[in-house]
Amino acid sequence: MKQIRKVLVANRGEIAIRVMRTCREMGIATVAVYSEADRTSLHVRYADEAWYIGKSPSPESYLHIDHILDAARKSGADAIHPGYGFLSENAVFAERCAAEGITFIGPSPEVIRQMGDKISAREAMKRAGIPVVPGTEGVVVEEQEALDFAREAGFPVMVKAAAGGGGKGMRLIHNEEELYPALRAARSEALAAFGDDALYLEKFITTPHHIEFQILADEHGHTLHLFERECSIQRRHQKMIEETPSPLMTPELRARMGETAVRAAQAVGYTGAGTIEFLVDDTLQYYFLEMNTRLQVEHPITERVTGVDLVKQQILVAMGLPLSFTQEELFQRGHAMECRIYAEDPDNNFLPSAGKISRITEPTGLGIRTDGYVYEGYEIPIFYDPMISKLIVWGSSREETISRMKRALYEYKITGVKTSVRFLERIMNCPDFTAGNYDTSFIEKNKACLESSETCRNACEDMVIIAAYIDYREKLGRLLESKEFQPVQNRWKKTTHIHHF
Amino acid sequence: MKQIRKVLVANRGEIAIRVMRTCREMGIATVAVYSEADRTSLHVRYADEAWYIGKSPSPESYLHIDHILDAARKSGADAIHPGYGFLSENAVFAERCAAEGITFIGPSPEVIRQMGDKISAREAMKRAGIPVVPGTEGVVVEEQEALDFAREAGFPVMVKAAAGGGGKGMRLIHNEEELYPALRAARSEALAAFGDDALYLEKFITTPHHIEFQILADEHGHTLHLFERECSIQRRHQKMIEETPSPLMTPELRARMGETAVRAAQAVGYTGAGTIEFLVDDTLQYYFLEMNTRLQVEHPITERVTGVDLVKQQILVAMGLPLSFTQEELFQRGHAMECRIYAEDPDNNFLPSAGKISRITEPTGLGIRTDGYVYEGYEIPIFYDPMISKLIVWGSSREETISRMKRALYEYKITGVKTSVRFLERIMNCPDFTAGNYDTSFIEKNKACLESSETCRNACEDMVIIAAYIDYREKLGRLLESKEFQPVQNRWKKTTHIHHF
Amino acid sequence: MSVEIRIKNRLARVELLERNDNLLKIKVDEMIYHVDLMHTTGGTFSILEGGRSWNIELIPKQEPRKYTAYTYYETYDVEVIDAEARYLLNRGGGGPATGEKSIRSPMPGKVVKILVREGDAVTHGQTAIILSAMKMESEYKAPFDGKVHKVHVGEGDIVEGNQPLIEFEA
Amino acid sequence: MSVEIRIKNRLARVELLERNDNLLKIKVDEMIYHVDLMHTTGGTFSILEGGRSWNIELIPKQEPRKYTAYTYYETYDVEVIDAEARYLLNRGGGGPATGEKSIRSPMPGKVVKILVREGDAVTHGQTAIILSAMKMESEYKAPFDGKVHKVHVGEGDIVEGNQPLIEFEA
Repeated sequence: MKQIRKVLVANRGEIAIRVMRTCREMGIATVAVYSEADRTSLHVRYADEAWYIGKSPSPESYLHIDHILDAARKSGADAIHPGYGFLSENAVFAERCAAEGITFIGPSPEVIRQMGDKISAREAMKRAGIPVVPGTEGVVVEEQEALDFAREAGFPVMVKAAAGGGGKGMRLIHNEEELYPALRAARSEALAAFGDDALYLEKFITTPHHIEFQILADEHGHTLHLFERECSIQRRHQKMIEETPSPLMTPELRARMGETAVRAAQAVGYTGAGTIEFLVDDTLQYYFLEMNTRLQVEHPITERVTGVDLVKQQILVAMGLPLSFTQEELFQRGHAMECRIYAEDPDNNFLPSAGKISRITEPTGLGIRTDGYVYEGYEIPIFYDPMISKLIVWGSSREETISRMKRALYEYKITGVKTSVRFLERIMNCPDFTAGNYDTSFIEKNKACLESSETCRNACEDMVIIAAYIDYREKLGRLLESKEFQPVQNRWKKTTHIHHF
Repeated sequence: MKQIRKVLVANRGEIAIRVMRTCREMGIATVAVYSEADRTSLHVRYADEAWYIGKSPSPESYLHIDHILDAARKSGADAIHPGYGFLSENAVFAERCAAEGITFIGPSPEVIRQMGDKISAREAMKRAGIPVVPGTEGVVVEEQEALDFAREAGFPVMVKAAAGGGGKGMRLIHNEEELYPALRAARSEALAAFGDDALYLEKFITTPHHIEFQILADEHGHTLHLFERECSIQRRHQKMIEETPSPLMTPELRARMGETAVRAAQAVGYTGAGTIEFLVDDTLQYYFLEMNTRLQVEHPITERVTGVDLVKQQILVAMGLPLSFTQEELFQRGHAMECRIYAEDPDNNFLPSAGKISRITEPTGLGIRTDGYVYEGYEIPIFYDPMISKLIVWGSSREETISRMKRALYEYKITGVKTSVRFLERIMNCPDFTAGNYDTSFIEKNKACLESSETCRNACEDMVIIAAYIDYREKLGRLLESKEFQPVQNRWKKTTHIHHF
Repeated sequence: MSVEIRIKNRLARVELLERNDNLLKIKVDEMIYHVDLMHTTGGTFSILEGGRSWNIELIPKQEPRKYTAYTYYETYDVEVIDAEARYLLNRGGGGPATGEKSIRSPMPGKVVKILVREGDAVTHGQTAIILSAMKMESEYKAPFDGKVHKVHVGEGDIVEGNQPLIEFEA
Repeated sequence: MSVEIRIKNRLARVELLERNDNLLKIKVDEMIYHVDLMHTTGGTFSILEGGRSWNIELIPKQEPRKYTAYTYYETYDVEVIDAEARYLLNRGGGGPATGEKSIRSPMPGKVVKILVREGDAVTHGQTAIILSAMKMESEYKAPFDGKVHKVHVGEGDIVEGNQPLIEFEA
């Protein structure tokens, strides 16, 4: 067994804190790394140690392998957890860690490389007999190849970047006229985003469900799955809401897809926590989409229904320990749902909204978990992802979960920047969503239901007017800020005598 | 079915908010009531409506039946949830609600009366064949009766108030010399606390376990239990930590005690949520102690391992609905533990610490729930209970739960008043506690382990000194308070250039 | 002292009629309210009105007398229009009118690309500048047919919210 | 500017040697630290020292120059002793010494019962007053054999923390 005593988390934001929390529970010391913009970020304040790794743009810090390994050396960390994003699926980084004698908490560099290239991943899956979406055989070099494939498979088709992720270099093509311009745009976007302009085409599954299976595998040949996550609610090709169980799922389909996911992971000799993403069409046919060789943003919903701490399992596997439970011992209890809270303006094309957080009230109580990282007074940097928090809710049924999510969103108040909270609330009230009748086109299809609507009566406006009036009057007096409640213009009194009608 | 559309919560603090949260999830409007001291308390701000019910001392507000019913009438509430404490076990209040046509969310006045009088409760249990602690036959009128009983049962014995609760009017008596003074003291305390000086005596079970069973019963003859809670960690006869499953429990004992608890509830025709408290001695003999005819403070740990929202069940039962699950469908998953956060000084005899909350950082993340009510700037009133929050932690095993609780307590920061947080952390590190080897005398027996000890090294002191020094220097400049992090004496700069070594 | 307050498209006249510590009698347009109002100096308000409980957060904007107001349900832009503001409005200054001839950054971000130079002729809707913030790039377009009057920023610059980037002239 | 700071039983001398924005070279007794210090004006400190990350909250007490300091592990009482404080100390004023002749409320509460009257003779340890706060009653006793000099409160009174209740004389 490789003992792990000190973990450097090569990430920032909520996931850095998420990982450090489990480390703390396991008695493992934590090392934060931070860019210039993140000196006062919460992960720096939470960790036992914190080391500076460069300027704010991520290529100079969170993507800079030398700087991170330097911090690992200085701090004496014996393992690195990459989180998600940044270097988490970078095979070179995993190799460099190994060369330094530092345990990389994730699968082998070979597996990362194989599954990171979407084309080689498709090939590996096809060899293992896993169904994949019909697509081009490897990278499209000549534009004519793309046209041939599209004519054969039938429009619409999707062009994707081989090195892709996060919707970059991805274009939906409806007809022949769109094909060549889309290829060129995708190629330049892919080059800019990944430094690699290799593209491939796939048949586009119309209104598919995006369903993924959580995998855990140890170094002793045990591979198991922790059931599915339904991730079809997306905007700009990014997930917004995830839930488990999927409203689409049947016990038979779950068993079949779970078995396929395990086979897929075994086919590449996977170790650690990973995710097999599938597209599922209206006839419940499913196709391998890609494998994420890291922790997913939405991993908490799986943790909630299975009771398994996935970060702890990652660390135990990285220590070389065998999994302590079997497939038969795993089961889902109740229903869990995650809402991603983005700093963005849903009423203005989801434009990111950087700025300073004024006040936060987080929901708590039965069935509520929040994984966030911003605090009052924190200035959200412009350099990184706009996701500031995840709200994870559990209920004994899907219905109870949605009711509880609505309550939690009602309680959730973040002021100072625009957020997706109210938009998420509107989703919870859309009949298609509550009926579990949705696919990846949900947000597009439900524009009317998702429009901002005045839910508060006239009195609400009047009360806001009264508050603004009083604040304006009081500001004329310019008093110091305080969090204590006080009656109007009476602050110099030590004890306030409260009057009642 | 009696539809419930608007619930008045006749309580304050965390439990008022706890109840309102479930009401909100069920689409039920909420009405808060508040005393003078509670105008800006969180339950007032959380509710849809809020009505003033009198001066700060509870007899003039939260215990004042007329004022509360008046608020119910004015607001048009069709049901009242009493929470715990205050009027929750007051049969007259339940009767008055019924007379007004308002649904009292709890058992019938008859059951409250019968179980509220500890002597009649004992009698009812004895009739139903439930084991009770050997004690006097009814109220002790003559002091001689007490002496006779004590001599027969053997010292030590416990004197208790018939109307009792919360440790008031309770005295442990070790020998004959102590008997009469203790009786007199208990009698005057009982009179002051409950307006009733009736006393009875019980044999004192030395180092017992305090284990209780959660009961749910509907109006259609279904009664079931939701397993046990171990509540033996107490200070001043008040619970401090609860957990489920009990480290003492075996599956056989659980089945037997659960069945006894159901029988006890059935014997009195119980409806709603209630708790049967047992004492369990070293030989695993168990005795009925009392029944609480209301929600318990520690109900969340049962919610966490069973997945049942107990407040929701209370409301559904009060609506006249049958329970929607059976005993066979219930099971405990993993382990849950609650730590009560009191505003008090554990290093000074648990003296309450009223005052203003400066800053709060609450733990969040996997397996953490907090039920609290204080906020930054809130002044804790002197009139009510010092409990300000409950920290409920779940883990897949007892060991994982304790590790997670330690992590959560580490993260929990409440400044401005003294709290039990650090003391609870010390309990988590006591070998007797981690081994699950404890009874009601734990705190007494583990004085050495529970003493404040410096865990931080010298550097910690030096860093505090540096912080104080800088704050002192900066205060000479007198700037406005802000939550934004800034470097030293550089606040007028809009964008700070961060330097690094 | 009566002032006007703008909320959405509404202009409401507010007047405090009576005050007794936390108890206010206050007129909003034609409605008279009796409210029990407590607030922190940080802008958190607890208002009780006819039994109804309201929680409101007021976050001041950079411009004086302007707020973003949050209730549990809604977010509002609110502006207090007092004598000074009315004077400025009448003078035609201080308003957002000047913004119409220029592109301003809607939020803090980084200038990725500038597609026009000073003196260039532009057509309405032509992309002039690309900003990036939080992994998302956004294009900003010329507001009318005309000429680029001034470019205030360079590629790679970090910009604040509401900073003028490019000015145009007809 | 060097000052002394009292923490527990220790009196430490602190001196700022160099400062460059958030980077400080600072001497605490004989140790010289290089720290990266950021703080809010509200008293939250983030200090990095040799890679170690420290979070400290400073809550000022009512008395000037005194703080309660919270780290993740510990709570400390801290006092800055500058020229003014040293002058007051030397003069013998301002300190807690006066408290020894009286009973002060340790926290806000309500006076339940007063068991002595002005002029009464009392013995050391005799219960003089009972306060109640948050459902718990506490007894407070005479600090020495002597006489009750002054009773400042009445039964039923609400008292603040650190308020003098009863004064005694030898």
